[in-house]
Amino acid sequence: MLMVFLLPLVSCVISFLLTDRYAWVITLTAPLLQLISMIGALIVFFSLSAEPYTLALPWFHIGEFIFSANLQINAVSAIMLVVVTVVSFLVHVYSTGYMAGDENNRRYFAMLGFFTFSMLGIVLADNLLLIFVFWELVGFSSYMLIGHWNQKPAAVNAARKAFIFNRIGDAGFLIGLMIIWANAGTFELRNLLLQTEVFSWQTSATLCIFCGVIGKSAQFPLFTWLPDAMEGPTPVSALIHAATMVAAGVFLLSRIFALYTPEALDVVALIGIITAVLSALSALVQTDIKKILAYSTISQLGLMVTAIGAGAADAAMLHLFTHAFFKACLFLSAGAVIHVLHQAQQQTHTHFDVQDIRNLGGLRKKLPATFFAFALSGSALAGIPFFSGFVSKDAIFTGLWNWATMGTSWRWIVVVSAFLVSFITVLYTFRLVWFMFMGEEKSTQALDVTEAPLVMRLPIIILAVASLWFIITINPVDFNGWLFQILHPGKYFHFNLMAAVSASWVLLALGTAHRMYRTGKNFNVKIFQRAFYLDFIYQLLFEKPVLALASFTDRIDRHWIDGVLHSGVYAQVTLAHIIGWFDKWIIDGSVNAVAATSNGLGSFTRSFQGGKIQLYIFWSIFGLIIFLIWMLL
Amino acid sequence: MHAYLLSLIIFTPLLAALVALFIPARAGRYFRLVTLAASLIQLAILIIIFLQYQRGSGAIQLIEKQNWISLDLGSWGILKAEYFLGVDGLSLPLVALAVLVMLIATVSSWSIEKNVKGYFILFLILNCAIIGSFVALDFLLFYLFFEFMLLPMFFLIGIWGGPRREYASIKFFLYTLLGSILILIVMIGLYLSVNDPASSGQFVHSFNLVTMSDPTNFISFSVLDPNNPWSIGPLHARMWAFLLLFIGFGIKLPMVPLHTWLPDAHVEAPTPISVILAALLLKIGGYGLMRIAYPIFPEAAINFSWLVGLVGVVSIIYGALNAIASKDLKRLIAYSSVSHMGFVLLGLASLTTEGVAGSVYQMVSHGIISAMLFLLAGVLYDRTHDRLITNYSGLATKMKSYFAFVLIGFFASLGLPGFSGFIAEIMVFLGAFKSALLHESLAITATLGLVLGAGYYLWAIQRMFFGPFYFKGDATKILYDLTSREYLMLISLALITLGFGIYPQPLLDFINPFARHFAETVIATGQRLILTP
Amino acid sequence: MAPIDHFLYLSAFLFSAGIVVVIVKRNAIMVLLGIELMLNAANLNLVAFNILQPGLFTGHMFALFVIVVAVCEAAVGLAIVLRVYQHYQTSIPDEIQDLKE
Amino acid sequence: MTIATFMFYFFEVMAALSALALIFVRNVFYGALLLLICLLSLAGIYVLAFAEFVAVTQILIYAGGILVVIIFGIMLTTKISGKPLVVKHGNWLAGIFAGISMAALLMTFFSQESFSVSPIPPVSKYGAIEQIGIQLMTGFALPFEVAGVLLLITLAGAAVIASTIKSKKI
Repeated sequence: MLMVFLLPLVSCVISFLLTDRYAWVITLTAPLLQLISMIGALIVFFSLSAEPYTLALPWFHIGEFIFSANLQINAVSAIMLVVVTVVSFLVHVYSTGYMAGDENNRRYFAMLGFFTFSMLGIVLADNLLLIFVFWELVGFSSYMLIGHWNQKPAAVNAARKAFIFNRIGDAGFLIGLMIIWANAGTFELRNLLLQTEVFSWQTSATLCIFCGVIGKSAQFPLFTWLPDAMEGPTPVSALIHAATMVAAGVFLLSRIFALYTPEALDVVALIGIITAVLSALSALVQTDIKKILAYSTISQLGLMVTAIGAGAADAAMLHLFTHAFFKACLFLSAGAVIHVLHQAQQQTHTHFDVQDIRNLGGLRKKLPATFFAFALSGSALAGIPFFSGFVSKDAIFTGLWNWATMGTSWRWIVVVSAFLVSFITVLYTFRLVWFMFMGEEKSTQALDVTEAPLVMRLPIIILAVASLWFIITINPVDFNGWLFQILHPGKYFHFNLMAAVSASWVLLALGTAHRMYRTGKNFNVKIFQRAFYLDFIYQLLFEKPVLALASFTDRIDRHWIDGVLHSGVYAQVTLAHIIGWFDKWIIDGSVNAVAATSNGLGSFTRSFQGGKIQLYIFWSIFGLIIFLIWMLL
Repeated sequence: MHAYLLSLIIFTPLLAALVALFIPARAGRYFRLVTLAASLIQLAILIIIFLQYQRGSGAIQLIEKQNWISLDLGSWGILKAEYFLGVDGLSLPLVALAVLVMLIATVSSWSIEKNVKGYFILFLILNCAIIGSFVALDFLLFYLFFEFMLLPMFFLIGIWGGPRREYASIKFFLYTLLGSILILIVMIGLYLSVNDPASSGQFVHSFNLVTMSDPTNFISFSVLDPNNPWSIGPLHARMWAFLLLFIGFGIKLPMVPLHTWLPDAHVEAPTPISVILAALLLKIGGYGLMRIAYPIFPEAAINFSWLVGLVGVVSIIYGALNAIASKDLKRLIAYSSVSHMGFVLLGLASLTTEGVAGSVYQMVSHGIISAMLFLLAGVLYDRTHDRLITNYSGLATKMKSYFAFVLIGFFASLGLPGFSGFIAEIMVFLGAFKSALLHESLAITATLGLVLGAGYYLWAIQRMFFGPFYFKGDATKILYDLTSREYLMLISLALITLGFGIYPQPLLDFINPFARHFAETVIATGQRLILTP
Repeated sequence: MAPIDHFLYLSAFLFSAGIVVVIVKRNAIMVLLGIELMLNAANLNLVAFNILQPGLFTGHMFALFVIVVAVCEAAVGLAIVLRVYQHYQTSIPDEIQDLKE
Repeated sequence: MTIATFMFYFFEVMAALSALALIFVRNVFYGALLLLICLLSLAGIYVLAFAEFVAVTQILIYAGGILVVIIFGIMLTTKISGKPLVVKHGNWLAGIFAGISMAALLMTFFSQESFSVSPIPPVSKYGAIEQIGIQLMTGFALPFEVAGVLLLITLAGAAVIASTIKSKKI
């Protein structure tokens, strides 16, 4: 297990230490190490026993408080382990093709390895503080990878935005940690999760940790960084911003699910559904391929979070699992399209935005394999029956239904919204497929487009296959398959009606979509396109005030504090000048007057003094006499 | 042999300065070698000290105690000052830090060209004074070293500094002098109030800090006697004394709003001096609070912990905001120092084991990280003599390994896990939130500092290192990548901060007993004093 | 035996006369003579006070030493005078003004 | 009036008169002779004051030594200039003022004090001169030695100063 954990780090270190001359070595070592790591993860997964396996590692202690670096593998983390290593391996392989010829290859692979390592750290850690450590580290590697093409201002901005948004969430996480530390006195998840009694502030603690999730998993209101993060290389988007890192929030929620109080869960569910709806609407009108995918990711994550809020953590994990594969596949195939179009563009020196779906169309003839993979994974995203997405969404809907039947009426709004999201998902997925692959070729007509190289095609195909239903269950309409059994041993409530309703709902949506796009209709709602002006609001509410405040404090420093200091010094200097003047004219003046007097006196006495020994004697005797008279008196 | 280890480590540089005094000024190269040799000898002594030191105990070790001044003042009692040295879990890490940073700064001083002799002699004196003030346990001796530090620093900034060096050095001097005066007042008060318990009959006024820390040693009805009923204005004299010490050391720390000397001094000082200033001089403030203000006035410390904590939080956020606004790289780093030293105050105010340990850890960690940051700023300044952030762009492509170290430095400073700053900050946060003395909102507000920290560092990286390459300054300057000397310094610092960030236990082994003992004693003594008015 | 007052008055007179001589005479040798006179006045006092303490000879001793010092002074003084005279061709102190400033 | 008293007054008057004359006399040579008279009268007074040894010393050294030296000096300077040394007087006012006031002051002092003779008569098996000798060798040995050294130095110094090395300017 430790091997699985550390190999990506080894890959990172190798990449970091090698010189540029041997950069090609990395393209071999990095995927190879990931492969070994993946095999290890699969072995761990299949040898999983009911009891969580813990690897005790000491870390440090302060006073009597011990912070351990324990690693633990249980059902949830084992699944996550597989997801991370598999997707990471495939992305590594894919990247060797996608990033071929990039001059900063070394840094890229180093960060990719580092990311995988830290992501595995989140998965395995059995200590909240340790999770936080890796939580921040994935943020760092995400920053580095988004900003990989650091000549591009947009990429750099996006990287910074991503990191800062994550930081805001992490600050919340940190507050949660503080509350837990102050009230529960331990970070060991084993102890925390086992304790039955509620400690004080528990709701706020869990909500604060949820803040971290909001940041990392791009939930409302901090989700706008994720679409921007698409400025990074596409494999990175696939790995980090679709399959693993953003799912870490969901993972964390289900990992510490036992800590959440009902009130906290309600908040979680609400945030989740708001995110899901808003981002689904935004996805509907975007024109950039990757942004559509990004918003769809946010929306799916929102659904997962909602599921957790509804108490169906296992369903959320199931969806996470399936989503990781099909979304990675979507991204990778979109990346493949972008990659080949770019290369074709460079050959013919034409220029247009290859990521804009309005420029694309009819690519299914030129890129059949990619189209195939994209269609498969797109169907999974849309939740069409016989695909993995359908099954896991089914699980979520079931969970939501159960939850809604148990509680108050507002929960039905959540359920309805979830169905709405599912409907919109079909719409935008179909829109994407339609615009890219169907219809007539638009700007790409003149280009000589060939399929992407094998190293890129292979991962896409594998992932596309993995988005079929059988990877999680035998029965395509019953989510209660072998994977779900691991997550939730025992019989689970399930009713077939839900599957039927869901299936017909999706098909209805499909029909709508078909009608809509065949006629060439396109949504163009400004508020959706700008993601509800959230960025604008942030700028207005936070960025500008902070900058204003900063320049204000700067002014305080320079003008007020230094001003006081300066005026103090000036006052002193002025005083010194006054004293100087006083010295010069009054004191020196009087001294001068005395001097002048004595000068007169002197020149008078000079006549009988200078150099005349006898007068010296006289004066000394005169002095003596005066002294004696004074004595006498 | 081991009885004189501390004296040796203090006076080795002074000896070297003496040697340097006799080298003719023309022989420029030898001054560096002498200084380097002194630093290496100190390092060797430091290793011996570490071997001799017993980690488990929180007690003061390697004590050296000699009578220094013993003046019979008749009815005034006896003035007694001792040559009293010792290290504990607080001072040993700081001494180690000092030796290390001095070594780095020596190497970094290699490029000094102007009046080499004077520079290195002042440098060695500074070295002596800094280490001396970390190990002195007699107030008078401490104060002596503390003041001794001021003058070399003044000249080092004022002569070898940048264009506005006179202004900066005078500002530095005025501020620190003000602080010193406040400390002096308290010192005199303490001197009048403390009686050596070993004395018989006649009062023996001692400067011994250990003696001062025990409230039973105060003479009845003296100024700072905890039991005397008088108050000066609204507060008891001891409260005033604590506040004076707090301001005095706070200027050094620096705390908002007494921090404005720092950016100027940093900006104008030559690189090695900036390194020393940030890495060591600021620590003396924190060290003084922990060594003097807190143990001697525990009840005042408890009483004012809200103030200390508040000033800490204000420093954190205010420093970060100012860093956002600053356009000068060194200024930015200087303000980040203000922000980071706020954590020291916050942790100290919490008076919990975690908080205090975090404070000490933060001092060490900030010492290393800020040394690194200033070296990085110095690298750029060496090349172009231009520190304006907006004058650079796209350096990442031009100076690759420099960029790598900047990333390490900046991210270490903004508290990325895996670097020592993170451990320190998290401990401070945990302690501050848990503490019964501080309101929870303080710790919560302080987390804003983390966000802002990310903001200014990333913004600076973005502006300077990303985008297309250009340099707006003097076009004749060549931006070449790191030289091997710079590489050596930076990589050693980076490895240290990484090591302490990933596995903090070795350092915590030293700090733990101290932090625990400190927090417990201050709370216990303070509460006893509060309860028995 | 005459009362001791006589000695004292005499010595006072001699001393004053010495002073006048020293101040008034414009010749270095005369100044020396005046000084001798003053020394003798002091000597006279010493001797006179010794009368008051019969059996002790401290006053005499001092007188003797004063005489010795006077000898020295006279010898050196005269030597200087001669030398100065050779140099300046005068022995009038006021004309020797190199001491001024 | 006993002969001793008479002698005392006589010597007293002689000394006073010669001192007074010294003030007015203009010729240096006469001045030296007047001083000789004064010194000799003082020696007489010393004898009357039971200070025989001091008196003898006075005559030997002052009258026989110092004055001879002074007269030599006078003669030497006269020889250089070639005409008798006639002294001008200056600062009359200052001199008279200082002299009179000094005399007045001292006399006032003396008149205010009354000195009385110690009642214990001299009981000694040695004579006065013997006593002085013993004292010089015992109690005053150090001053005695110092005086000797002083004399030696003076001798050398005077010789050096007075020696006529023309090339050297003072």
